[in-house]
Amino acid sequence: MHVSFEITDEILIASLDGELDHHTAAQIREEIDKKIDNFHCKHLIFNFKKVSFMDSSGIGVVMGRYNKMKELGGRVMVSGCSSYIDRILNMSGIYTIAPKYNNVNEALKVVKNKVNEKVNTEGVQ
Amino acid sequence: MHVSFEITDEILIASLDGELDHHTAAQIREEIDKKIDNFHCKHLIFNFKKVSFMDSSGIGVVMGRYNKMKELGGRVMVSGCSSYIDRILNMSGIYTIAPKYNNVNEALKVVKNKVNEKVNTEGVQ
Amino acid sequence: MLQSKVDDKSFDNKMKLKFLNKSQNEGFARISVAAFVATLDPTLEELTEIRTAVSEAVSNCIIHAYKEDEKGIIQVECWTDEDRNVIISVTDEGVGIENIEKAKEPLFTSKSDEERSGMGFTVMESFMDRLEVESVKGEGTRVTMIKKLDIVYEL
Amino acid sequence: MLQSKVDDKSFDNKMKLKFLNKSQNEGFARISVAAFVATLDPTLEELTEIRTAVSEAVSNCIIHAYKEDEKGIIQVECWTDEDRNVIISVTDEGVGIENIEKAKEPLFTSKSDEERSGMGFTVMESFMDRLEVESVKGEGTRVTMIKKLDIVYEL
Ligand SMILES: Nc1ncnc2c1ncn2[C@@H]1O[C@H](COP(=O)(O)OP(=O)(O)O)[C@@H](O)[C@H]1O
Ligand SMILES: Nc1ncnc2c1ncn2[C@@H]1O[C@H](COP(=O)(O)OP(=O)(O)O)[C@@H](O)[C@H]1O
Repeated sequence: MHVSFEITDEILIASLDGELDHHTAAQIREEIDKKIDNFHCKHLIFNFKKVSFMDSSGIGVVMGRYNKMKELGGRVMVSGCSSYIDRILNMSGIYTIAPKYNNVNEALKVVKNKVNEKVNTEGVQ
Repeated sequence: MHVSFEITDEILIASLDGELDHHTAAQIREEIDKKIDNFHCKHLIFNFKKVSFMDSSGIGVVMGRYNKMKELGGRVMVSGCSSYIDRILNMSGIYTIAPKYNNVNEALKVVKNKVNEKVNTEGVQ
Repeated sequence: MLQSKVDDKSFDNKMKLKFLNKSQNEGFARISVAAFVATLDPTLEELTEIRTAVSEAVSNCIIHAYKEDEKGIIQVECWTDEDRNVIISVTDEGVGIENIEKAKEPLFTSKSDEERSGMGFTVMESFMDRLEVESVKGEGTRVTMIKKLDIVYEL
Repeated sequence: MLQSKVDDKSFDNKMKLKFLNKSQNEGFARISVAAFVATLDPTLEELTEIRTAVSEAVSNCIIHAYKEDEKGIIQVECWTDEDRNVIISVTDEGVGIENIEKAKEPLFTSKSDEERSGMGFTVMESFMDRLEVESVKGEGTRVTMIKKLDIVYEL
């Protein structure tokens, strides 16, 4: 399992590649958390497009990042899920806290809108 | 394992695809022999280009076909070997009876030349 | 080790796998089972479901049964028959499960601090046709999963 | 069954595989071993060599040891250590080999009618670093193969 990162406007995009199980989850978790801390990211978008295998460890990874981002006042979003990965994530009800988008760009658009909304609201007050 | 066939001027081209071991060799052998008999082929060119795995059962398949074609007065040629398949075939010395060519076309050119030579010689006598 | 209740004789093909309780063996275990089941020509979807269910059962041995102690031994057995039934049994000699009904509930986990979701048994149940869990406290656990593969029509 | 002389304790990881003597299991056996060895990050060439050697040893059990009797059991064991040594043992309880030296000669086969080339042992010897054959007539055969993987330099 390999993760590559992209950062834009405090938003971290983590693209996973390979097999995500209990063994690889530990390493993935650590790499993502380090990036969040080092670059002071506020929001996280998972890109599952290149994940060839995933078991329920994947749910734990998303859940754990949700808890972390909530503390930082940010959001977690999920994108690029195959129907198979979707089945596993959906089972757990995780989408109610980390919503799903078709691809990274859709997720990015939504989170940027929310950020702007917040800025506007704060500006009005 | 899957074999596809092409026939041109009594020459049978057998293109193997997949994993060639003791289990799949039995089926491959039968399919090739049936084609040789049904279409009265005289020469046989093996194309190993799409063989993803091969053990010494592959040597047996080539050797067996050599014995069959010899009885019919024909030749067996081998083509499209990766360096790994080449290593195994070469170990057995099979190339002294079933020579190796880079690809099907090279083998085809050689066998057609020999056929023509023979026709010419026979014509002269 | 808990004894299997499956009768070998009524099955067509059988394999048994034992390996050390190391998390790097998770991938190896599910690939092995998938390669064994592949001889029945399953669909890609069926194979993925089986791989995932095996991964859940094996990681439960590593995380829960042996608490990451790498000396433990995990046993995976697999039977197939002519009617395309696949039976998979994953057995450990670890701590055992006190309350099996509770353990099987969605979202129940005894290790939420380690980011376990409590969805392992739910995934196994939803990807396989049947799931049976036997466990003796202090002796170990055996998870048996059954799936009937779809019939393949020859062209 | 012939007892293994490898001491489990001096190894880092270990697996054992048992399966019925069916030729459709040849692919499964070599995939399993390759998946186990893959945890050491071998080169693609090393992995292919190991897969091929395992395929030779397993098909010898099926063809020669059990003469295609599908009730026989084949056992494959694999050990790896931190120095990247891989040991693979393939054991049967079949007819045994009368003359091991002769059996190992290139081109020697007792089954030329079945298109065996007699190159199985030669392939195992050339693809692995070491090959040991133990056999007791009427009791079975154990083939042990050792290969040291190249060192991988981290980037
Ligand atoms: N092999 C096992 N040995 C001991 N306890 C187990 C075993 N498998 C599961 N359990 C228990 O059942 C609970 C639920 O398991 P599961 O649904 O797979 O979720 P998770 O692995 O995410 O905790 C575990 O948290 C654990 O307490
Ligand atoms: N596991 C075994 N049990 C009994 N005899 C064996 C076994 N393995 C090999 N042999 C004997 O050794 C001979 C040479 O084996 P090998 O080099 O693999 O060539 P091949 O399989 O093509 O015959 C076989 O023909 C057989 O007589």
